[in-house]
Amino acid sequence: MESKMMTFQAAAAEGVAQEMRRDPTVYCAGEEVSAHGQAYGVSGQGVFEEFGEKRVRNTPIIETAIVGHAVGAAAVGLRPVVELMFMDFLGICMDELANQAAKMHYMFAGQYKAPMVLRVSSGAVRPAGAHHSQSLEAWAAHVPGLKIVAPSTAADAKGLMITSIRDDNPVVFIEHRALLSVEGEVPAGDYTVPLGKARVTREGSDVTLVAWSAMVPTCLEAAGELAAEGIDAEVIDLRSLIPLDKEAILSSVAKTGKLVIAHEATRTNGFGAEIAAMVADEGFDLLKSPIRRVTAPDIPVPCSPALLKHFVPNAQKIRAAVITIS
Amino acid sequence: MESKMMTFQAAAAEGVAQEMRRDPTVYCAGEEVSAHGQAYGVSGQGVFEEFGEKRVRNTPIIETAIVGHAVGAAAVGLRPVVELMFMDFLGICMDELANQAAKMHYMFAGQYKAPMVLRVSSGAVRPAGAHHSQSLEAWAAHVPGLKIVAPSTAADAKGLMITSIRDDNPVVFIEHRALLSVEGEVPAGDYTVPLGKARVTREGSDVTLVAWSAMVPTCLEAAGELAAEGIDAEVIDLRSLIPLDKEAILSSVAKTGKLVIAHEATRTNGFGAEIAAMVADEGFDLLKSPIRRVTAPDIPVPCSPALLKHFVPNAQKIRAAVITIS
Amino acid sequence: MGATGLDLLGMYRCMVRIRTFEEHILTEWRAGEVPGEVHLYSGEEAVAAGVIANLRVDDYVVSTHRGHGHVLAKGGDPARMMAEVFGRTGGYCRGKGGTMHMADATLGILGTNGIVGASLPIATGVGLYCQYMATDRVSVCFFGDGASNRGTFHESLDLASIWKLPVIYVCENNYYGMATSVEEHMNINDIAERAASYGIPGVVVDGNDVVAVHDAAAEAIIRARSGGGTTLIECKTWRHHGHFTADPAYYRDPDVHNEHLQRDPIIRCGALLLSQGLATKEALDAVHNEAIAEMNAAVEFSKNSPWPEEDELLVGLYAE
Amino acid sequence: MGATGLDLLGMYRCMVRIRTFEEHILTEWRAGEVPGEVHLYSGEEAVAAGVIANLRVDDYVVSTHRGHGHVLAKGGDPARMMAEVFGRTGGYCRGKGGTMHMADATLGILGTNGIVGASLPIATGVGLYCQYMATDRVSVCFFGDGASNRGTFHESLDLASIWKLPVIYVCENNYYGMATSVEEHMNINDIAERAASYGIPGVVVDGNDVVAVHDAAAEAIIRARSGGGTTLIECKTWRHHGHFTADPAYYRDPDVHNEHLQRDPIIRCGALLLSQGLATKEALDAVHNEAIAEMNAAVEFSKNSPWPEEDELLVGLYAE
Ligand SMILES: Cc1ncc(C[n+]2csc(CCOP(=O)(O)OP(=O)(O)O)c2C)c(N)n1
Ligand SMILES: Cc1ncc(C[n+]2csc(CCOP(=O)(O)OP(=O)(O)O)c2C)c(N)n1
Ligand SMILES: [Mg+2]
Ligand SMILES: [Mg+2]
Repeated sequence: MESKMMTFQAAAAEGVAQEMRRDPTVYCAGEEVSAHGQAYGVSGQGVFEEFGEKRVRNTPIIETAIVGHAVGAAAVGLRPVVELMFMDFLGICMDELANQAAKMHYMFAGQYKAPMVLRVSSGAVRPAGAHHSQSLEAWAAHVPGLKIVAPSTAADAKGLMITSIRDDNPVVFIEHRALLSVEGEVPAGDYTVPLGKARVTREGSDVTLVAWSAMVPTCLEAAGELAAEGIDAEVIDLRSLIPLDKEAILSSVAKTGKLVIAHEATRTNGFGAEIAAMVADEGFDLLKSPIRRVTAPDIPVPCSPALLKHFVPNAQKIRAAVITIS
Repeated sequence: MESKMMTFQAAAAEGVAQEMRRDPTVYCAGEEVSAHGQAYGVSGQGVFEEFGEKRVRNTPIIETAIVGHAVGAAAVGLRPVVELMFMDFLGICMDELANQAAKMHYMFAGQYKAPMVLRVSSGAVRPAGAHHSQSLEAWAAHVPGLKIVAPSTAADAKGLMITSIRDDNPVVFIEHRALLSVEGEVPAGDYTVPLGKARVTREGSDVTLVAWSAMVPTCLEAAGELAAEGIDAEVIDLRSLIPLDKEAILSSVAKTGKLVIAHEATRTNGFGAEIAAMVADEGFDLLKSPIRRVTAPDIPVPCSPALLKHFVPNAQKIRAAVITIS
Repeated sequence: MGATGLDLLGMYRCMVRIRTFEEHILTEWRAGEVPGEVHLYSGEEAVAAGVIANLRVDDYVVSTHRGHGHVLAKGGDPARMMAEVFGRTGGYCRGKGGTMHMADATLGILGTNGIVGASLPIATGVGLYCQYMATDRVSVCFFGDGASNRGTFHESLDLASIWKLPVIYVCENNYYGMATSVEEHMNINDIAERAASYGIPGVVVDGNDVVAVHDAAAEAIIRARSGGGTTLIECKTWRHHGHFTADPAYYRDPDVHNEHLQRDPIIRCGALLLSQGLATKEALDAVHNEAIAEMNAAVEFSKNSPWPEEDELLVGLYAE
Repeated sequence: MGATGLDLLGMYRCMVRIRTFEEHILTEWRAGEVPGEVHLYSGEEAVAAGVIANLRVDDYVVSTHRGHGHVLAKGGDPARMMAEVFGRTGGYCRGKGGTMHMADATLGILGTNGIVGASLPIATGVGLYCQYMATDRVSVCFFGDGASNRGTFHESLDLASIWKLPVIYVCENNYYGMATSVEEHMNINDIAERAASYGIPGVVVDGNDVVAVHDAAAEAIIRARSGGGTTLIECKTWRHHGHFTADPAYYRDPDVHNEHLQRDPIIRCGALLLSQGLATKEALDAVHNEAIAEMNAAVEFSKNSPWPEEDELLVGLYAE
């Protein structure tokens, strides 16, 4: 397949644009998604110019109605791709997401569905403080009916975006700000990546590292360091949290017997807990040592860069966790 | 200490009333908390009659402002005890709870604190449908800075309520509707129960059952059945999820080598995941078998009683889970 | 506009069917046949009947916890509605939804809803669909006086007003949200005044007068169909029963309550039909008798409808 | 009420200090000394200065992402503010907060805030405290035009109005929320009109005229202190820079921008002081020079203030 180098951000935008060309019911909405605002939003990127204000809809600062209106539009026939400028604002629209979008299909016995994508930019990158830095995927993971996608590469950003837009269920699509400008080869055309299929990003035999989004490159970095110390780590990029590719995790643990999960979200009840719990149940007999989680500590995200650098898990911390079970 | 039989609901109300007598800065606010509305709310129960509308404040249907105003009032010197009629409405005020109340103390380096109690009624009891039945403690558990209390007895309802009101941090206080009318001996007077101290409700040596709120009596029932089959289960009532009494769990698992966690919340990323993950890390060497979670399935709460009875975990399911590892 | 030219008898029938449906539920609830609580629409029938009389089958309705009237008026099948309330597989959602989660996608009914104020953003998005697809359809959003204080009201009307969406927000002001009176929960008299915050028309109507409701809605709906945008209509009405089936509603002054009962929309409409010679006493009686027969059959159907089995529990979380 | 009897020179000084503080930050930001983005208050000084001139030290202010002006006007220490922006231990929050989370509990400043619209419910609760404790204190809530569309606006004003809380909601309408103009985000001209939805007074003032702002605020604050309840004040103003430091604000028409710059509140106030003989040119120059010296010192302090160490990371999650 033809491909070209592009950034994660451009690749996601290409995915959206392709779907908009293919399907007239796909539209975007959110704060600063239109022409002027692209300096701020994650989306846009040429999309506005091509499609105009009917299909790329700038909204007031009303996260509740951004998500809430999307539920109604999706139920009757549109495919909204709406966005939160920061994932930190999820609490403002959690009712619409959890009580309306996610429940609609089950509760109405299949009469309605909510095919919508909620794009959220996540992560602590530039020092932006406690309200502009969070990774809150765990909240969504505890809501039956949602899907959660968190790509780590440009190609996946495109391929998973297209799949998410075509999915008939509400999808929370997480774009980590540290990844937006990262480049990669991206297949041209109608390129899709299925949800629920993890990728073994690096094969290894001594320990399994499970991650998603920006923690994947961090795990690869850790794996590199570990290799130098003679420890051969396998790195699994989940790509989607819900559906979760249990098989990929369990078969890797079957090989390595050791599991370390890394995420940028705070520790307690982060999605790492679910993975650990799943393996401690379904993969217990495969385990040779304790399951470690490498996460942000249980605090609000501090603003000062001097503190922030200790907040976000890094390769050294992942390496150190692996060492404790090696 | 003197004590008397009273319901869980009356005991919680007694805790609130005692603190209101002791401390004039304690007030209640929420929907239908005043004289007329007590048929609907969990609180009230004679409190309104004693304290009147200044201190028992009826609000419009504005969950965002109920929690949001409490943050401001708490920061400057009051001790709000506010309530959500149903925990299902948490998504409406999640931003206020997570971004404001929980972060205030850390983010402002200790200059402000938010001593407030958010009472929430939880659980699937009467058939009330997908928006009036949920147990969402896991969302709060993923918010650093909150405490989470979930009593299972009348005495704890009072003792933990008093402690929660005196705590200088935001506390989510979960009152399961199935427990409200359950009676128990409740100590009179200034009776407090510390947060972070679990109780071994039943001692046993073969398996550890961990639960909170209405799942505690269900676990006790399961333990009774298991006893008849020669399996001696220990039942731990966490009482508070945050702070979590890790010691109590780990020392029980040290004895039994087996762990089953029961909660009414849906499975994926429920608080059971955190407990399992913690033990699979810190207690791995103690474990003799897989950690099982007995939970509601990952679906919205169905309304029909014919489905509801299969949704809520019961003693049979807990027993069955134990059998798989016995 | 007066009663002439209107299908007044049709609206009368609609109201009688709603009332009869609700009273049957109350009877069954008292007999212990209905699981859980139900929010009855009795007394407010003129709102659903008057507004929805203007709608086509391809228009949309987004409803509330007190939503049976909206569903019936939009064409909902009382047997499937009743069975849903009873928690049976014959119900609209096979019992999964219940009274507060009852939908009919073939009729554009986006469901009753358990979250007060949730109807507003949903209806806004539905309105966007109507406009986006270049249809002349409209989205009608029902909500209560209590709901009008929620943030969703503000954000939805803001969005609909700037996007000029064909949404008619219909506030059913029955003077109470549970036991809390309008005077307690807001500092103004007319919720319709809030339309000014969004630069859209706001209208107050007597919500017990089905003709007045019909006419106000007609104006708004015609405007919306032709690209004229959003309207807020406040219908002042009264619920005959408590907030839900178990509520004795002691908090309402009995004198005030009785006064309001005098304005029963069905009685008023009946009197108008007779006085204008649009129907005979016998015709009206027939409407009642037919409704009773229909709702008896719905109860019968519901009681005989099977309970869902355990194997349905996990069906349908995701759309495939 | 005119300029007489007012501490006009004091307000002038307040505005100049804010402007100088912000411009110093911009300079340092361009030099790469400031981590992250900053939302500058330059151009909007008359709002903070005019409103807060009416406050006592025991009154409260709840601020926004664009909050340095509010903090300084309420008495905040520019050195500790600046150090917070720089992420140093000398900052108000030892660097943990940053520009959007800067508070001074001793001065009743409840913090700048990263969530647009979050100030409104918080200020409402603070107002409840003032009333509950039977004080004559007031709670002043700042928020932007963009924030006025959020649900928190609606719910907060509803609650404050029915409880008659001593809260003054001050909308800083700078015609934009980021790149989105007021015309795009709402369907009315004056945000103050929204006061009618809550039965409270709503006032529009020229937010570049410090005297007008002062007088409107004085009236509202005196009323609030004496139990007269809540007011909404809309101050029309203009931000001189982009939304935040990195924003070139190309979306604004340069002509319109220049027109607005002519209404610079500091220049206007200076002219008034001179024309009324309340200050000499030298006195005004001295104000500027003092402000520059003060802010130079704040920058110096911040650069020399130590970075927080790793062992501070986990300190202070809970109040003990
Ligand atoms: C968000 C939310 N808050 C609270 C409730 C509980 N509740 C159900 S109905 C109701 C009163 C609604 O009042 P109103 O909007 O006037 O509608 P009415 O019942 O009078 O028809 C309340 C508080 C709820 N279901 N949802
Ligand atoms: C809830 C929320 N949504 C979005 C943002 C991102 N954001 C920060 S400032 C801003 C614009 C605010 O506009 P306005 O209220 O007019 O204040 P101004 O910046 O003009 O002072 C936005 C959208 C945010 N911080 N919080
Ligand atoms: Mg009502
Ligand atoms: Mg603005």
